[in-house]
Amino acid sequence: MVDLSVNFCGMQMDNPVVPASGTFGFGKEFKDFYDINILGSFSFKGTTKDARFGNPTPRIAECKNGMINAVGLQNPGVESVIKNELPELKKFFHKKVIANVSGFSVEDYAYTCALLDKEEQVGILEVNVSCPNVHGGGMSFSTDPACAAEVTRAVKAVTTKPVIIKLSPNVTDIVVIAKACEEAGADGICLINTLLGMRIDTKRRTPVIANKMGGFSGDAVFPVAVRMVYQVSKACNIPVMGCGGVSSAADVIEMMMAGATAVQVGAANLVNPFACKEIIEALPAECERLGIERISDIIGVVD
Amino acid sequence: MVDLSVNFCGMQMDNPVVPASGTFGFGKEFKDFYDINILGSFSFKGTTKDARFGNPTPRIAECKNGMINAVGLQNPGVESVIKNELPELKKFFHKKVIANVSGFSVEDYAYTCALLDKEEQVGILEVNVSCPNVHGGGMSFSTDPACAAEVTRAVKAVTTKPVIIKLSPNVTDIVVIAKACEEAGADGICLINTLLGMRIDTKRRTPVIANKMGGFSGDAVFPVAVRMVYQVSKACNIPVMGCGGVSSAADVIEMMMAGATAVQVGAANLVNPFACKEIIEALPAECERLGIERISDIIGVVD
Amino acid sequence: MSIQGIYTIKSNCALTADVFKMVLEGDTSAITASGQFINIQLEGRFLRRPISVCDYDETTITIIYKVVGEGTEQMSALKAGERLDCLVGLGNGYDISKSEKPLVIGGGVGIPPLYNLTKRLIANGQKPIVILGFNTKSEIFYFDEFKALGCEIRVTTVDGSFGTKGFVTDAMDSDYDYFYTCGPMPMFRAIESVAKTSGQFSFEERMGCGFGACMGCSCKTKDGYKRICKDGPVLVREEIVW
Amino acid sequence: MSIQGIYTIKSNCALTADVFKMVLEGDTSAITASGQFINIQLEGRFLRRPISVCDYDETTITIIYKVVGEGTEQMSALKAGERLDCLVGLGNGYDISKSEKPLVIGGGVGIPPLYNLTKRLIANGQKPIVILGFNTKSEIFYFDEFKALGCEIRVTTVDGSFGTKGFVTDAMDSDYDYFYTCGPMPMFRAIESVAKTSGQFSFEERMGCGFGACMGCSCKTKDGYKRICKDGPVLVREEIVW
Ligand SMILES: Cc1cc2nc3c(=O)[nH]c(=O)nc-3n(C[C@H](O)[C@H](O)[C@H](O)COP(=O)(O)OP(=O)(O)OC[C@H]3O[C@@H](n4cnc5c(N)ncnc54)[C@H](O)[C@@H]3O)c2cc1C
Ligand SMILES: Cc1cc2nc3c(=O)[nH]c(=O)nc-3n(C[C@H](O)[C@H](O)[C@H](O)COP(=O)(O)OP(=O)(O)OC[C@H]3O[C@@H](n4cnc5c(N)ncnc54)[C@H](O)[C@@H]3O)c2cc1C
Ligand SMILES: Cc1cc2nc3c(=O)[nH]c(=O)nc-3n(C[C@H](O)[C@H](O)[C@H](O)COP(=O)(O)O)c2cc1C
Ligand SMILES: Cc1cc2nc3c(=O)[nH]c(=O)nc-3n(C[C@H](O)[C@H](O)[C@H](O)COP(=O)(O)O)c2cc1C
Ligand code: FES
Ligand code: FES
Repeated sequence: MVDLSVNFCGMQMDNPVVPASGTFGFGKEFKDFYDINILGSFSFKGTTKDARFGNPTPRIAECKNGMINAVGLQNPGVESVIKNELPELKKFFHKKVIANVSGFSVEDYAYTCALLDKEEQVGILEVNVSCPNVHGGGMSFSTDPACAAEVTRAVKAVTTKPVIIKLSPNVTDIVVIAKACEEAGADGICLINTLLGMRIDTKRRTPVIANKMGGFSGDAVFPVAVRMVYQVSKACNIPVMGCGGVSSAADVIEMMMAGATAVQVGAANLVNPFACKEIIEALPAECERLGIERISDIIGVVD
Repeated sequence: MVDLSVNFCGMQMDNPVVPASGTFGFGKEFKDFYDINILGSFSFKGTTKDARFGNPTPRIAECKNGMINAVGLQNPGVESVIKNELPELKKFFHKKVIANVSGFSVEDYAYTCALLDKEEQVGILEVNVSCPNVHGGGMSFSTDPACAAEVTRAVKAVTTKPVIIKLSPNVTDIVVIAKACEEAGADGICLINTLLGMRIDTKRRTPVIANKMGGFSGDAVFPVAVRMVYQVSKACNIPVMGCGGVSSAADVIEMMMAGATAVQVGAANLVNPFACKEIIEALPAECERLGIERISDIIGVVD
Repeated sequence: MSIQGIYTIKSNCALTADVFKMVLEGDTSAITASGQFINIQLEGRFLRRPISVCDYDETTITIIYKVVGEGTEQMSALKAGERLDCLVGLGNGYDISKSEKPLVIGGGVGIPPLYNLTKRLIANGQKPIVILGFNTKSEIFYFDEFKALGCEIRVTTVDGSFGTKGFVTDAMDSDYDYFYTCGPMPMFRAIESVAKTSGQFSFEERMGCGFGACMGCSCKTKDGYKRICKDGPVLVREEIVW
Repeated sequence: MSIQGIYTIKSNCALTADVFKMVLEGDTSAITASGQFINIQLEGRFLRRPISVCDYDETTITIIYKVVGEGTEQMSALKAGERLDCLVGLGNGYDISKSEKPLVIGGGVGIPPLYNLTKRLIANGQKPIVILGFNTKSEIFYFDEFKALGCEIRVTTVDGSFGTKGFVTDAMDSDYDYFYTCGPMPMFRAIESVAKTSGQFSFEERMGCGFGACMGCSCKTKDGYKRICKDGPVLVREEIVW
């Protein structure tokens, strides 16, 4: 029997498979397809201080082996998440959930995290810093080590739960950003968020997406994600949650060998609602094929 | 009859299709498959001051919809290119070629470009700044606007031929780098070079590539390339040579609508040696389907 | 509750130059209302393709689709016996409890879901009048099938080559107490400007998932945001923000 | 000069638990020497798979391949009648002008190209002795086929379950004036350390193109760098840098 369990930032998980934020809603849509308690955990939809409608539609474009989304953080706001979504979730999900938090100022992040800190269902706060900083000329918090560190410190100050910072891959040097977060007290790093991409509707001669550009993810981005997981896990001493283009048990193992302690699955859930279930079911055989007895043994095994 | 001709930096081309550097050698290997004079032009293998063997093997890893290479600029050196490759090329290619130049110091670039400047077969100098700067702690010239500008100026000073700077996509803000090159006198911009990626051989628990990481290209990177071509062509006043993940006539048109004046095809040539021929043959019908009479009309047509 | 399943193609044939009809065999138990859709996985395409259920019975689903891009092109080349992974029973569908003598108004490839709807309205004792709008005679499909349902059918063509010349709105001058429609946005706007009653519109949007998870297809309504794929595709006239 | 063509699978069957033989039909005019290879495009895989020509005639190519990963797994499931896009006639192949009484030494799936080589040597009046190395009896393939060529065949197995117990080098004690080999690197190193004559080694490397364009497969030799796919896969003992 292969042991699939991992411990991520003190959170004991039955397996390393975690649906990624924005691709799993608050779990509701998936519980009709399968019992989502089989998951390691899941990261819920990016939550902000205030409710947001997000960007105009079309928000989705197809790519070869991937997709672009420009949802723009549509969510009901943290108060509603706590009042409506979490109690609803409790009915069918009995594990700790990962709370994905977004914001447009350092205060936003701190406000939202302080509220979620009180929720016993929340196991980890996952802070998505790939958002434009309205006080920083719209530049994303994730592109500047000082900004990312500032968010990290502000969040750490308001919670006792583990805080992981979710980084954008659209940067020159991912290691510098990750290290700045580590030094600012982050308990872990999650990466990657989406690559900035664009598709054009050549019949209409317009961008496919109303917002013009959007976040590119899915199978296609896997090699970039593996590379960044590798770089960051070698450079930092805090655990890494790998994410980006994962759609099979083999991908999960590759990402873990690169340095990930747990692995998120994003776009694959949208195309195949059973993606995570199938991955979890396939993991034991895949581990056996590769001579892996405890999956935690392979974390960062590649030099 | 659809008019496929474009004028790139003063170089009149029968069509916008240009095999990308490193995927077409010096043309020899392809002339056995088809008459390469049908091409708009082609960009020859990255040439450096001195001969280079490149990186240890394995240098190639397969990805879903793409590949990683870590060839490491293997080439016979500029003197040998001028003495052996160009005369050989003259026998079967009767158009101007694009000379792709790499270097590890500003002097390297200037030296190589000064020699190639004298070659009447060379139509355009394409300066690949995605190389580590040995005097800059190994940081790539392409990640710092000042470095990229310095290379641009040094090259412009030694040639009267058009100079285009080929940029790396592994940066936080591609527009800043492109504008720095424009201000330094670049006549055009070529993008994108490869994304930094990695694959792991899970059986051996080692990176697939001896060099660990390498340049990821092919179909998968297309949305990132389209986005950067769009951003740079909107921000700059010099023409853009689009590159990255192009494998069909539809891709060429999409890249041109995004802002490219000509379009390079890289990895696709390796998988299908007839890729560029097939694209050129398919372009007229694809243009007709989209109501395009002159392909140059669609350059940057998307707002 | 929607399901995922493997469906076998029973037939796939052209109705017009670019509109095809495909019959799929498999579990149809998840379909509960007219106007719902299925989301089809195609070999080599990342996202699924949403297509309305035109009709269904215990074991088959009929869809009608127009070739507009690479995915539908690929679908048109599929052969009987091939198998497709589909999500089935998606969306809310039309609520038919609201009318006695409704107009059913379809334009182009918005027409397919209205076939099962009309059938159901008639079975329910309602008296629908069906208006089908096309560009030209050669693009007409499913006229005989609607005819066979036994209700009044009016056809409009933009060029007048068949039926009333003009738009569907040129055939709306009757007594009706409600309407159900599906078709392109310009048609919706025209209907909105002339319709005298309440009614239901079925919308399209680019989708990431089709089952409510990604927020890719949201639209603003007077009752807050809704997901076209899950809370729609059918919206009631009164809630729509034009 | 290599060509690209569409080849039809005539047969594809298992020789051992994980070694398969496939016969392809199509234009073989580009094959000029034993030891050349073909590069096969597989549905859904980005890069082609290089596989040595085991044998060929005017209209068919025989290849023998081991299932080691996703691509070869996929190949093993292909059926007669299916078609494959292949680049054919790649690489230099063995130069057989150098010997009268050579050893032909193969290990595992390095053996296939040696079949056509042995045939050609015999046809040319040379007197090869063939040494085939396997791990164990159940992994042996093509023994009878080599036998049928009419030359001396020696088999070694690591566990001694068939033929000589040990490695190919344990069967090399004869008179020979040259050798030709293909197989894994440890075998090459062993041969290099005991061989008494000149000879040719056929190498493997991960390839981007297979026809000399990408420099993905370069190796250093005493005569400068060479591309395994174009200037190789066969290198002469004297030029190899170990
Ligand atoms: C709820 C719903 C029901 C539909 N029912 C039908 C039907 O019964 N018959 C029919 O012919 N068409 C229907 N459509 C439209 C159909 O989904 C598109 O024509 C189809 O997805 C186009 O795919 P393609 O690969 O040919 O086009 P491409 O342009 O190559 O597709 C690229 C991407 O854009 C998406 N896309 C393109 N056009 C549309 C569109 N109009 N709506 C949503 N996504 C789109 C595709 O799904 C794909 O993800 C429906 C759409 C929705 C949302
Ligand atoms: C010139 C040459 C001749 C060959 N002849 C034969 C033969 O006759 N019979 C046989 O069984 N095998 C042969 N091989 C090895 C064969 O190419 C690989 O076993 C095969 O490519 C593995 O593909 P895969 O998809 O199953 O493995 P994967 O590991 O899934 O493949 C991933 C990538 O790595 C490449 N790759 C993996 N292993 C090798 C390898 N050993 N050599 C080169 N590329 C590799 C694949 O081509 C692919 O690009 C030859 C290799 C070369 C270079
Ligand atoms: C539709 C969609 C919505 C997303 N929303 C969020 C979000 O709210 N917060 C967040 O941190 N990441 C969000 N992401 C990014 C994913 O969580 C993930 O980091 C990214 O998609 C890469 O993984 P993948 O390639 O498996 O999709 C979203 C991705 C998609 C496709
Ligand atoms: C094998 C290989 C070698 C390359 N060598 C060079 C090079 O020498 N100089 C250069 O500027 N770009 C080089 N590139 C990058 C390509 O020219 C191109 O920018 C990149 O591959 C993206 O295009 P693609 O997705 O079409 O491959 C190389 C790419 C590949 C795949
Ligand atoms: S398409 Fe994903 S929520 Fe509607
Ligand atoms: S594989 Fe491309 S040069 Fe050998």
